[in-house]
Amino acid sequence: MIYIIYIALGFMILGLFFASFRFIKGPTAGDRMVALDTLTTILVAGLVVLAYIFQRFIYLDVALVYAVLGFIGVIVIARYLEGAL
Amino acid sequence: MNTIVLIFVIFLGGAILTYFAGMLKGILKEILFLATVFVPLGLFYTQISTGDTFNIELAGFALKWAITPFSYLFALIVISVATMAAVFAVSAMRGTKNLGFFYANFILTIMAMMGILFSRDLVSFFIFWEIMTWSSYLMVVYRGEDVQKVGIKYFIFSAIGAYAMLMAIVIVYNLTGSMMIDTLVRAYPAFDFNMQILIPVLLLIGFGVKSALMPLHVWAPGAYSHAPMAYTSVFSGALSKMGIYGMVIVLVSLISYFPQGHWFREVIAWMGGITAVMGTLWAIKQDDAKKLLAYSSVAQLGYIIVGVGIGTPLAMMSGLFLAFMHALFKGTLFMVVGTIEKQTGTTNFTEVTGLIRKMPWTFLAALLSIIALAGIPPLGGFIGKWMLYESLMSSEHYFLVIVIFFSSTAAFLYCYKFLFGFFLGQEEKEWDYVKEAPALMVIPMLVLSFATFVFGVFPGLILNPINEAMQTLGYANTQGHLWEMSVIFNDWGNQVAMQPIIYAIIAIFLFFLIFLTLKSYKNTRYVTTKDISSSGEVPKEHENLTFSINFMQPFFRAVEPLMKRQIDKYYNGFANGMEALFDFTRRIYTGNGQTYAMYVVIFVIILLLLKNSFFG
Amino acid sequence: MKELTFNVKFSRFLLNWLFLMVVWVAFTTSFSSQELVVGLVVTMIISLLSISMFTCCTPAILCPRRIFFMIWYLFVFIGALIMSNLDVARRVLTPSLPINPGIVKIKTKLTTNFSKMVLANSITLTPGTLTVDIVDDTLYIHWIDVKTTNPEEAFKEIAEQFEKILLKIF
Amino acid sequence: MNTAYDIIGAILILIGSIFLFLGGLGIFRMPDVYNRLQAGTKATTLGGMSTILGIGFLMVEDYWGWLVKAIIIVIFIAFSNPISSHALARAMYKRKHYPLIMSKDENMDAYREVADKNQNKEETI
Amino acid sequence: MKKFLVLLILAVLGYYMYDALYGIGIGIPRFTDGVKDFYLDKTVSQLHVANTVTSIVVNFRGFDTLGEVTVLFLAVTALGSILYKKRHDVGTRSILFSSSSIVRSGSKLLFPAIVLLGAYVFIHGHLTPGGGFQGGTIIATGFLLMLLAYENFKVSHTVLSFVESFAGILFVVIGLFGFMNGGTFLQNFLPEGALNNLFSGGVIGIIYVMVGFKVATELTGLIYTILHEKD
Amino acid sequence: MDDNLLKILEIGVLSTSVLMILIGLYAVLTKRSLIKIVIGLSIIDGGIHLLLITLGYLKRGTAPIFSPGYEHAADKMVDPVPQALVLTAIVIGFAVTAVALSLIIRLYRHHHTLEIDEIKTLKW
Amino acid sequence: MVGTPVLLIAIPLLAAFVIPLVGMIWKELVRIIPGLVLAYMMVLSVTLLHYVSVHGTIVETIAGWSPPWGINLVFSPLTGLLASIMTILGFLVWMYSYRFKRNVDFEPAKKYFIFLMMLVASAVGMVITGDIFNMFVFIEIMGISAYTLTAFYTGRNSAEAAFKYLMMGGLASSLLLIAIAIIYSQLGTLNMADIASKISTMNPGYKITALVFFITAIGIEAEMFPLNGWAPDAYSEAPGPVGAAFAGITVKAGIYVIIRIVFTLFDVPGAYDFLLVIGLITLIVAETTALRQERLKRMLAYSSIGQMGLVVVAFGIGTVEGAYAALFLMLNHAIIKPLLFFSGSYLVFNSKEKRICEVNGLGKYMPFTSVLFALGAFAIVGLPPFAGFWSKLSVLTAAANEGLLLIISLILIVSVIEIVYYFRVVNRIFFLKYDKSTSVVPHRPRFNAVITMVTLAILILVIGFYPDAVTGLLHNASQDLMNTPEYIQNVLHGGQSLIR
Ligand code: NA
Ligand code: NA
Repeated sequence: MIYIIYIALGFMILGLFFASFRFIKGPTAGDRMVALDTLTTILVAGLVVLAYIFQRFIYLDVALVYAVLGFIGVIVIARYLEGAL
Repeated sequence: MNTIVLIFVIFLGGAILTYFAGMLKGILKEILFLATVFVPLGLFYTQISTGDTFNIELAGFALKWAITPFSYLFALIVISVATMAAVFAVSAMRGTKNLGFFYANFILTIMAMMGILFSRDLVSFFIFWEIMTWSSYLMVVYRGEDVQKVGIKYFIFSAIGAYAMLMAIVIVYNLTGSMMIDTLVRAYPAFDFNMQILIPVLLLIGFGVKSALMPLHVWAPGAYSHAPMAYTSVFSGALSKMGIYGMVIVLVSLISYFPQGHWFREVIAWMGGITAVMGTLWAIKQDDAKKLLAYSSVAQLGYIIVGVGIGTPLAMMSGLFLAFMHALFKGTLFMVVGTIEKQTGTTNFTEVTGLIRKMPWTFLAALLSIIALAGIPPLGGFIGKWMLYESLMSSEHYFLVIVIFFSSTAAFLYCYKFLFGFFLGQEEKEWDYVKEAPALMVIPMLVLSFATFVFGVFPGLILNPINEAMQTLGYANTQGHLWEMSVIFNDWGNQVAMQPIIYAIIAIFLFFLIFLTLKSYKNTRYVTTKDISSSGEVPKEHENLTFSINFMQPFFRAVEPLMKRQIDKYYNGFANGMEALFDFTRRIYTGNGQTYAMYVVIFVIILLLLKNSFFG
Repeated sequence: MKELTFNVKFSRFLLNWLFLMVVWVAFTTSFSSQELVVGLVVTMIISLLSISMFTCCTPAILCPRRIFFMIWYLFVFIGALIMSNLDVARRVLTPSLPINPGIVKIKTKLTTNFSKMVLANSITLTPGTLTVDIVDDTLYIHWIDVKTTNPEEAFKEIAEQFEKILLKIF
Repeated sequence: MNTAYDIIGAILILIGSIFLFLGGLGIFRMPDVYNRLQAGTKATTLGGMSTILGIGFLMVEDYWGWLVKAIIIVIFIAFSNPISSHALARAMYKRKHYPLIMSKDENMDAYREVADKNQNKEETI
Repeated sequence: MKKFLVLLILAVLGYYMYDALYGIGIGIPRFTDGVKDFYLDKTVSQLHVANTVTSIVVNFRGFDTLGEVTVLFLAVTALGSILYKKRHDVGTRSILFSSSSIVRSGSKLLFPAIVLLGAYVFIHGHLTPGGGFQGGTIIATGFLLMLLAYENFKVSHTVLSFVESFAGILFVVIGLFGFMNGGTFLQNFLPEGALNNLFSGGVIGIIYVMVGFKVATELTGLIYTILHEKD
Repeated sequence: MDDNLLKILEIGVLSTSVLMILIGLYAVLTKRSLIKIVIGLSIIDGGIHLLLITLGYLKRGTAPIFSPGYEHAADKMVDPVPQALVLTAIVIGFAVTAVALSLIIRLYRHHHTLEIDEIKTLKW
Repeated sequence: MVGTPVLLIAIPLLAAFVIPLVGMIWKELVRIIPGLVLAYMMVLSVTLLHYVSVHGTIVETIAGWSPPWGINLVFSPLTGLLASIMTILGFLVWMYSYRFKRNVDFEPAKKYFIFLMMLVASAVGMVITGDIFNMFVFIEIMGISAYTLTAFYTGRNSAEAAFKYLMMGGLASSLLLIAIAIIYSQLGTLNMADIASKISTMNPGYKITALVFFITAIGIEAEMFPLNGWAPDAYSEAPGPVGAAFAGITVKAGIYVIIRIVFTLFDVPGAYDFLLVIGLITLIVAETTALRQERLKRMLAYSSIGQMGLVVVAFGIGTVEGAYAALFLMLNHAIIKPLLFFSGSYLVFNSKEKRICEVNGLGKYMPFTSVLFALGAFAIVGLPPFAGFWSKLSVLTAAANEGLLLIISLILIVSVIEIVYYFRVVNRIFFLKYDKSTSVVPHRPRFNAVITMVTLAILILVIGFYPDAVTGLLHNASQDLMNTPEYIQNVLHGGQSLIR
């Protein structure tokens, strides 16, 4: 079972890698934010997977909170880019 | 309460009271002021003897107040000048603004001087020294005219002096673990060589400033002439003597124990000599009586320093005698100028003339003091100078004799200028309204000037205390043998062989001088000083051609090279250079936050780079 | 906005409370009495404070028919999701990037803001389409491979299957 | 490989993680911001949901809370991700960052006609 | 040029910092007599608080937290002071584009849940990796979401101020109650309860709830002030 | 193997935190916009927080939370103190940043620019 | 007993939270409560100081955990003395500014008094805390209060000053955190006594790096050169009483931290010499810069920095006498500089530019304020018989006892510079003509301001004439500072008479 998890982690890290590349490269702020949004989602999933690996139920809370904060962060930036702040 | 403390409490309380009383109308404040000066000084004169002490511990320093015969001598100077100046001031200052401020500072100055003389330890000495400095500074700037430079200059020089002194004091404290002057004197011979030099030098800088020793004198002319004259008589008469007081202690009690001490003394004496010459020359050049007297004071203090510096018993005695005399006659002369200023509104020779008949009593006081100043027998100045010459001759300082002689002779010029400029010469309608000063101003002048006369005739009255004072400094009792060395006088005191002759000479001289002068006016046609119809020149409209302008032109052409190098300019140049430099340093603060952040980073890096050398 | 009657308000409050209580239990994953008591209090306070906000649906949404359609919708949605994800995977993995992007507009018959949001989200989540904005009844949709720019045809392609069910729920 | 839960979990995780990867790749490859949103965030949404649910299934026998919490997270992602994608797309358009149009069709950008208007009326809560 | 210089300087600094920190040894137990083992022991045996970080934040180093709460409080107050304008200067938010109805509806739906999540996080601060700061922040972000979605979303300053002050006062007063029975400031005076129960840890949970309220209201006020700032 | 991983982790995390600090400092020292300077300060803080957290890390450690199943795992738990410190530091950093932003708003009102080179009326 | 040391912190915090509430009920309470709190803090700290000078150091634990596990407060002769100075001064500043902005808006006034109170409380906290991270927290509270107070006047360039202050403060806190991180990573403790007892076992490399970061961080707070660029701006742009509070309270706390770290926490003797050097450079640069200032408050600011440099020099001497002298300087500076700020801000009250040349001749129109300013100037340059003299004398004797003649002469030279710029101002005030064209309009100080200034003047005179009123306290404090083993003993092993 744990091998499947490692494979999954590998995929995620690859995804993270490509998304990070986009985050760094841009070229526009919007591209970076798209990348950040993606990163957030992958990281939330990653956190859940980590909770499984460490076998700690309480880490799921972290993932939940991270998802909430990531979402609101993207909304904030989106509204900022729109000129609404 | 201990009488010593009582004296200071009265002074201090009086200062505060008079400050507030200054706002009152009427004579209550004047009575209060006089009482605050007279009562403690009276107490001192009657109640204090040299055995009384007062000990206190303050901030961990043991302080001791007591009076020695030596300081008693200077206390006499303070008492005589201060009391008379106080009386003079009451009348002279009447109607001035901020009178309370004047009174309070006057009293504080007197208190500080008495404190200096009482102090047997360096801490209280320094404290009183500083109180004296700032209270006199406040007097210098009291009138608020053009004082920005004068006041600052005075205070800066005083501060430099004081801090030099303070440095010496803390070094002494480190070396001896005590602040007592006696301890310093006892321990000094055992100090190492560097300290043996450093301590006296630092102390002498401090005392040299107050006694206007060249090149530390530049504050004096401005300060003396800007303070109210009622105060300047104390300032020049008594306050400058505090420098002499300290200098004597240093030279006698310390430097005598220092192997190379005589070099020191030579240097000091020569500095005094140069001060005397230059002061005299500058004095001659002045058109303003205050300035003239100020430079004259510088010169006179030079004589005193010569005597003190040479330090043979006779020289020391002459120095101290001159100090006393200078206090009396210079005190009087400043009062005279103060009187003239009050009555005419100016102190410029070129403007005021012919006051002799309007202010005869003032003239008398001026005359006596000028005679004393010029060193003409039989007034006190002559005795002192004679002893100085004699001591210089006997200690083989021939060049100094020449210097002093040159200076004394040149001094006649400004003496004449002073006397003639104000009192003699043509009377002018412009000054017809001038009247003699009120009695309260005249009396102190007369008292002081007659004192010079009395002490000139009976020098023993002063020489006895001086003799006693010198014994506490370690000199042998000189009564009997030293006084006999003088060739003119076989004995000082009341039986002077040549006294009658001198009386006769002086009486005739005076008589003719006055008589001829007065007479000459009666027979002359009255012309104004601006009337030059006789000369055939065509002056420009407002040119003032009084004879007292460019009085000594030929003389100055001769000494021009000497006068050219004004020390003042060097100081100014130095100060300006420093300010420019500091203007540069403040540009470190660029106003840009990023630069400051950069400083932080660089600071960290430097520390990290050098951490082993800093913290290793 | 018209004033709501007390009854409407109260019913919405109860719905809100219930909804939040469910969420609370999910958060705490515990049925211990302490948690439940605290949860009841906390959720009550929050629903009281947010009563004026939670106006997207009424308790009528809990009737069985609607719940059935909700579940059905879920399955339809998940099916669409998977299908279109495979589609996107194909595009991404194809070296030539076979795309023809553009923005088309479609009209919806849905009326409430909430239902429009659900529709828009569904469209967004099914890859290939992305709701850029809603203006009144018009949805502007970024389409990764535009097949038609005609609103009606586009509606059929993109939104019809969702809207059908949503009309029944709301 | 003990129970059905484990199998479901493993499959979901595997599928999910592949989509997460594809999402990242999509963002990397797609030519403009709208297409990146299309490919990226939505693939990761599905991938994330799937992965998280998978973990929930894997652990549900240990403690039922795992699945419940996973579902909560999944629901949140399902609601929030399309909204944030939409918000980003709209923001970019409002910044006049117009989408890449490959075809020559005139009507390919239907949004342009209303984009610059502040079309939403004030809506109170 | 300047940038080059800065880079050079930073390179030197970086070298030294790395040098200073390298080998500091992470991942291995280092101290034989550090304070952490005491905390890990006492949080279970005495305080009955599951989350050691919480027991440190609220109890062992509760004084820090009081200060920290004060910092936040002061920052909010500072914002009001620094950005202060006379009443008639204060305008409404100037916004280029209103948010879309999708964001509005979504926010409306998610807002109560986010607030509940925040409440959950700070109520369970002693049991789960959460606490007053985290929970308060979540609640504040909920308000941020609403403020972004609805330009005219109003938050009552009076209510915020009241809650914030009240929570702060309660924190200090609970601290002062610690003096009862010869105790010290911030000392627990309530029964500890059983480990991993909601009601455990005595005052720690209560204080963290107060912190949660305080942080939530303060951050909300802060966000509100900044968003309503008009140039 | 394990120790090598640990070493890599240590170097990586330390480098990251030092790099963050340096990047932040670079922004503070060279960026002309006040906002970027404040962001720089926040990045520095972030680097330091990372550093602090790393210090508490323990190999194979777990969160210092004694939740069910972990009541007796004290010896496996990472150091909770740096976490508590970072929590405090984050909040404080946030507060300071908020104040900084408000000051920037004030400065913008006053100077109508955010260029630090143009905001230096107070000097010398 | 009116309370324990923790109340010095807890009560102001409580009040800070209460004020917004009661402000809704009766606005005047917003002014009154901080005053009452500061008065209470003053009474409490003075009472406790008396208690500790009789019974010995109080170590108060918090939350019931004894050191090194819990945070503890150390109220010793040293910390008590500083806390007393700060609270007394805080109360005076409150009194001076009681009617501040009375006729203006309510909101700013509310905030002003909260921040003033918190400034004092945080400074006291920095001084009495026994925990290094707790100290960091208090530094931050003080920072935020100080930034806000600096930016209080919206009309001036105060935001610029505050921003620079914040930038530097931010860097300082970052550096401080790094230092704390290094210390914690090596010793596993944050308690200062615990650190002090273990520091000798620490790897010297880490130790010195930590020390470098500490010194830089606190050097910013303590206004050491070249880290003090923020200070003149902040002092001069803040309201006058705040400048006084900065000079009298915040910088004292910074200095305290520096010496606590160098003297107690670390056992690096080279640090003393470093303090000596850096203090001397600070002194010289600041005083020479002050000489060339055109604005009054800026001049006072640089003077203040210079004085702090001198304090650091005195500490750097490294002996008990040096510490005594430094504490004496701190005490005197804490009463004299506020007087200068108070009277100075009345002298340039209506001026926009606050230039020195604008005070010309005001002595005639504002005699009372002018005399007090002159008194302050006399005292700060160390003229006897005012308070400043004794501290200057003790600095010099302490330096002389270590044979530091060069340093003595530099101090004295700088003192001359100090005299020059202060007396220029005094000259202008009293002895130049009042220029009616300047924007300065003579302004009578209000009653509360008069009381405050007179109190300070009386303190200056009392210490000047009877220094022994404070020397006992200073001696105790300096011995307390230098006796690290006793500090460790008191905190960790329960010295005599602890409040636990
Ligand atoms: Na997302
Ligand atoms: Na920071």
